[in-house]
Amino acid sequence: MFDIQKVREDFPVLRQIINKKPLVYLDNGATTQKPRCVTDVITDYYLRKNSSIHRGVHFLSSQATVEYEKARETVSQFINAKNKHEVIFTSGTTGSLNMLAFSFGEKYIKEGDEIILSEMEHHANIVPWQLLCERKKAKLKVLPFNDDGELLVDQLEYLITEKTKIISVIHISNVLGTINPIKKIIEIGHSHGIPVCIDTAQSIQHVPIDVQKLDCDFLAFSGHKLYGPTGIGGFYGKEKWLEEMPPYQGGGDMVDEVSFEKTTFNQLPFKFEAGTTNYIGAIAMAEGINYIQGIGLSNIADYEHELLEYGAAKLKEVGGVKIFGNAFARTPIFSFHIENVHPLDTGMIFDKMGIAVRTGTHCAQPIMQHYGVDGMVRASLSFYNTKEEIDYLCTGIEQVKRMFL
Amino acid sequence: MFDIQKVREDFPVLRQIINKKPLVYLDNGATTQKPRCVTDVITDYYLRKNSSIHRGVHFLSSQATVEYEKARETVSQFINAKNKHEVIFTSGTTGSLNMLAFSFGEKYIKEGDEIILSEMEHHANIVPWQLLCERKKAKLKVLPFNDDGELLVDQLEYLITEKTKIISVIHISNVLGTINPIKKIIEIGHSHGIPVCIDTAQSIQHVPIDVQKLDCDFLAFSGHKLYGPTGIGGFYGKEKWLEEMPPYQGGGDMVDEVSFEKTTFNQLPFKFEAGTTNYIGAIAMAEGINYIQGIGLSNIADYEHELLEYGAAKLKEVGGVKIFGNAFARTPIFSFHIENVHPLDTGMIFDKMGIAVRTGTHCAQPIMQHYGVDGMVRASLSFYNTKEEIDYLCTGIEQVKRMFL
Amino acid sequence: MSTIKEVQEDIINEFEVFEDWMDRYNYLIELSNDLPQIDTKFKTNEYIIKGCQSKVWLNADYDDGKVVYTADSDAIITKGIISLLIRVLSNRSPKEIKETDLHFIDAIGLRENLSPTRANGLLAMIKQMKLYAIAYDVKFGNN
Amino acid sequence: MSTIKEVQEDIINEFEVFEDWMDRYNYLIELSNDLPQIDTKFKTNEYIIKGCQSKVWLNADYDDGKVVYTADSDAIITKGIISLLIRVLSNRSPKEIKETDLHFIDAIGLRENLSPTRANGLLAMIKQMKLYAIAYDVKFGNN
Ligand SMILES: Cc1ncc(COP(=O)(O)O)c(C=O)c1O
Ligand SMILES: Cc1ncc(COP(=O)(O)O)c(C=O)c1O
Repeated sequence: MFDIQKVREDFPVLRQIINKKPLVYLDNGATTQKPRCVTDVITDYYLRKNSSIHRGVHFLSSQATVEYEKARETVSQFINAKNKHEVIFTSGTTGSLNMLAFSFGEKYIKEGDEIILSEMEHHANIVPWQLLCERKKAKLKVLPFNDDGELLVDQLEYLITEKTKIISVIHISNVLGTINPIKKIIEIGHSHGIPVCIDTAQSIQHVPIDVQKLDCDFLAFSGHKLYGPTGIGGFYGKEKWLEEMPPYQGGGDMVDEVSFEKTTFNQLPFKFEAGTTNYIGAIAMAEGINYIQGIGLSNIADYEHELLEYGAAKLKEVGGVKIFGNAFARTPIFSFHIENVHPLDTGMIFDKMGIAVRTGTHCAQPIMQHYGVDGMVRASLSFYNTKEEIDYLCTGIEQVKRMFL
Repeated sequence: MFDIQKVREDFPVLRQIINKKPLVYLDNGATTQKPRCVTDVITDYYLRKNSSIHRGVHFLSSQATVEYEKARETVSQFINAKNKHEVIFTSGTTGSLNMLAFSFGEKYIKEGDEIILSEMEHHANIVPWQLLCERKKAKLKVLPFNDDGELLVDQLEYLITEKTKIISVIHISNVLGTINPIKKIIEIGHSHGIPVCIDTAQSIQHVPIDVQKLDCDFLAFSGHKLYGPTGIGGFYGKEKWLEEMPPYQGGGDMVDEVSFEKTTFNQLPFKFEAGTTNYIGAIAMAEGINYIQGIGLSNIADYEHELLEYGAAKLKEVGGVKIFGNAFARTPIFSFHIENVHPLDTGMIFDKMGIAVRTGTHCAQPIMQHYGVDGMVRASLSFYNTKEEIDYLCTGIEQVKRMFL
Repeated sequence: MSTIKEVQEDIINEFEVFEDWMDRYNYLIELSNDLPQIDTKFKTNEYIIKGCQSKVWLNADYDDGKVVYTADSDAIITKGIISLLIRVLSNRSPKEIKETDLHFIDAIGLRENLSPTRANGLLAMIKQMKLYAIAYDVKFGNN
Repeated sequence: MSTIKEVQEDIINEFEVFEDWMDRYNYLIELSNDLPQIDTKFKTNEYIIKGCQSKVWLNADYDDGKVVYTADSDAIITKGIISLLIRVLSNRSPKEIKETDLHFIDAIGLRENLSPTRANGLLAMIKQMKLYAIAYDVKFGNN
């Protein structure tokens, strides 16, 4: 086990006072806070080492290039990629999924083809595919979930046809906390020769991921949800796909030779990294990864599971709270309604108590449609949260009930 | 005039010792260094205020949203946009130009249509259009430049046909330093009803830009070349175009309503900002803009012009140096050969003397082809550089000549 | 009837007694009950003002030189604030409404609730109220 | 003839006398003249090893159980380093070449010149030299 008080000291923002109350930050699904080591790296880079990468001959440039490639190595080892060049730096999960939809789509999707998503997807894993489908006259098919928030994986076999070209599913739901059986989904996909992408925006920071064991074809995540900076993210793709797929964006560094008549492209991973990349973002994201690896992903998963069990029990106890999702395997993300209270009212009262939660549709309107609601209140926890904070959340709920009911 | 020594104190990296020599940083075309106020903002945000934007109801989220929109306001005023929502935050110039090529292309480019670029473009303003042309079976046409590095603007009239749909040109050449007559190019384009995009990656930090006076239709730039962080940039588009153009990337926040059947998009500027944007990057970039506005863009332009004149005279004096480009209007970017010495050899010797220059093709292979060379040595200056540094560059050149000739 | 200025002062005075946010919000919850109920026939998409998260319905009638607003919302605190806005602006001439500076909002600390970054649609609501006033002014005003 | 190990020690000793980088580079420039000239017929695209910025041409012949390298480059310092590499590896058996650890590179401070982030193609050159050795070993070796 790790020392929660010591861990909290690494995150100065957790000591903030909001509306005269100590901040209780339960909005980790939106973005995680940063340990000081991450900002130290950023400052150190900008003030002592900054220089554009791209194989420059001068010392600073060379040093930055080495550090950037070390960051790629860190990510590669973190997800256990077979090859370092299967890791592409992007602007975030949204950037990664758009790149995939475009490049995979350009190469493999034709009129009438089908793409399978789940009903549980974040908009980032819906809209890029919709835009693709519109361009190519292809079709989306949707794997549903039950009211407990569990994907009906058995139905996948029935959704798959000869026209199915790719399956893209969320690993952990940003609304319901469900840990989806991606290994099984990947196996089913592969048994039909269909590649599978997983959106790990909400999982990579909570559970260990091994792309070789999972055998997933693609994977996407965001640095800012992984205790790293904004504007950086990762994309993993098996070499065999990345070699075949055309580039997404054009610009410096992703090319080999350029003339107005004919341009040839650089090798992996550079083919997919056009222009000046967010190299300091990548280096700082790697520091965030090192930080949580220092704590240990399985220690994190264990402690967060404790928070899940504690929180689920407490929220049941408090009464008058409807929790959405009750999957067997899940993480401490609690989306709920205080019965007969608008989520916005709940959120506003919480705010004045120092509790930061998110309210609304959480970029997952199909989930809202599933449950027939306009929005939900979401408390999403991280390893730096405490049981006392869950207790205080319950105090907040009692307060809201007193005021509105 | 401003106090150069005081200015240099704002940039701690300039005091670095490289290979036992004081750093002489002449690689500003690749990326600029950051004043301490920029990293202060970044650290302050991450350690005290970090929270995802998107209209959250809690205090930190609301505060971050306000600051992010203030950053948009800062950029908008900096370029004098008519409407704040004409400013879109992107990952950089490359991201901006890819967005334009895709979204404009989807809407307006059909088989046989033509796009005019100049021979002087950076790859970021070539490859996205080539990728588009390949997809749409459209055609690139190229406005040439003369050996002094001046665009042959008179030929533009002859290149334009009824099929010309857009003109995209570089404002200041990252290789030759040429300040192109974009106002004239825009006027010619408009006289034929053709919109014009300008790549201001190398100009926005050096000369004042007023999009309303210029009447340009689109504009692209990078934060990291504007004394701000990596992973952030800007795109300006006239409202009338942005309203018509389809979104580029899909994801959270750029949508209004999402269902698997039908998705509608958010209004400007959000339609073009999918997912979690680099909000801290945007806020820090705005700080960089505030910093240079504090010094004054015209003070900067004046001082840099002094550096240009001093440098051009000195490099002529030193002898045996061939400078590429000699346009009437230009900025202190010196691309050169020491005669009979490979640019790589020059760069390596410079490096050991603490001089950081770039060597190679500078992501502008068509310029290399124009002059029939494989690469050039480039010294690109900023307002924190000094005449003494130019003198030291000349000492470096003498050293190289002694060693290789 | 009090002037707009007087009503705003009244509201400011009423809020002055509240020391903390919970009391202010409690008062807004109370006020939400005072909101002149909008006719259900106006609770349609046509009359909706969309915030990100709460819905606000607004109608405005013109009666004897005055604009009369009715409204509703599915969120209670939003409704309380609307009820304040209506108390200040309803039953006024278009000209008064157009020209009013709603300084009470700032004074009672609700500015942030009205910021464009918030999710409740209140800013759009004020805009719409003023638009109604402008429209009626054009239609019936004598300028 | 000295062993690979001995040649590497020799080089390290030669470089030890240089206190600063300019002297080392001056020596490399001198050494660039010693580079066994590649036959012009091999200075074609087929024999080129592309760095980002400098070109390197490499050929390898097999002569009496030994691999004999010739090379050239358009950049002088690169050429100097190649000349060191050839001094160490040329005229050796394929097996020796395959197994050699080129520790002298580190010892004389040239490692950074060989990093994949550098623009001179030297790393690819070493790889290619070893590949030639492997190929000749397969073709003529007795294992
Ligand atoms: C003129 C010009 N355009 C575009 C770019 C690309 O900018 P970035 O790499 O920041 O996307 C650069 C910088 O390399 C440039 O100098
Ligand atoms: C499951 C999931 N996918 C995708 C995203 C999009 O990530 P980003 O906004 O960082 O691109 C998020 C976060 O909002 C998410 O939770």
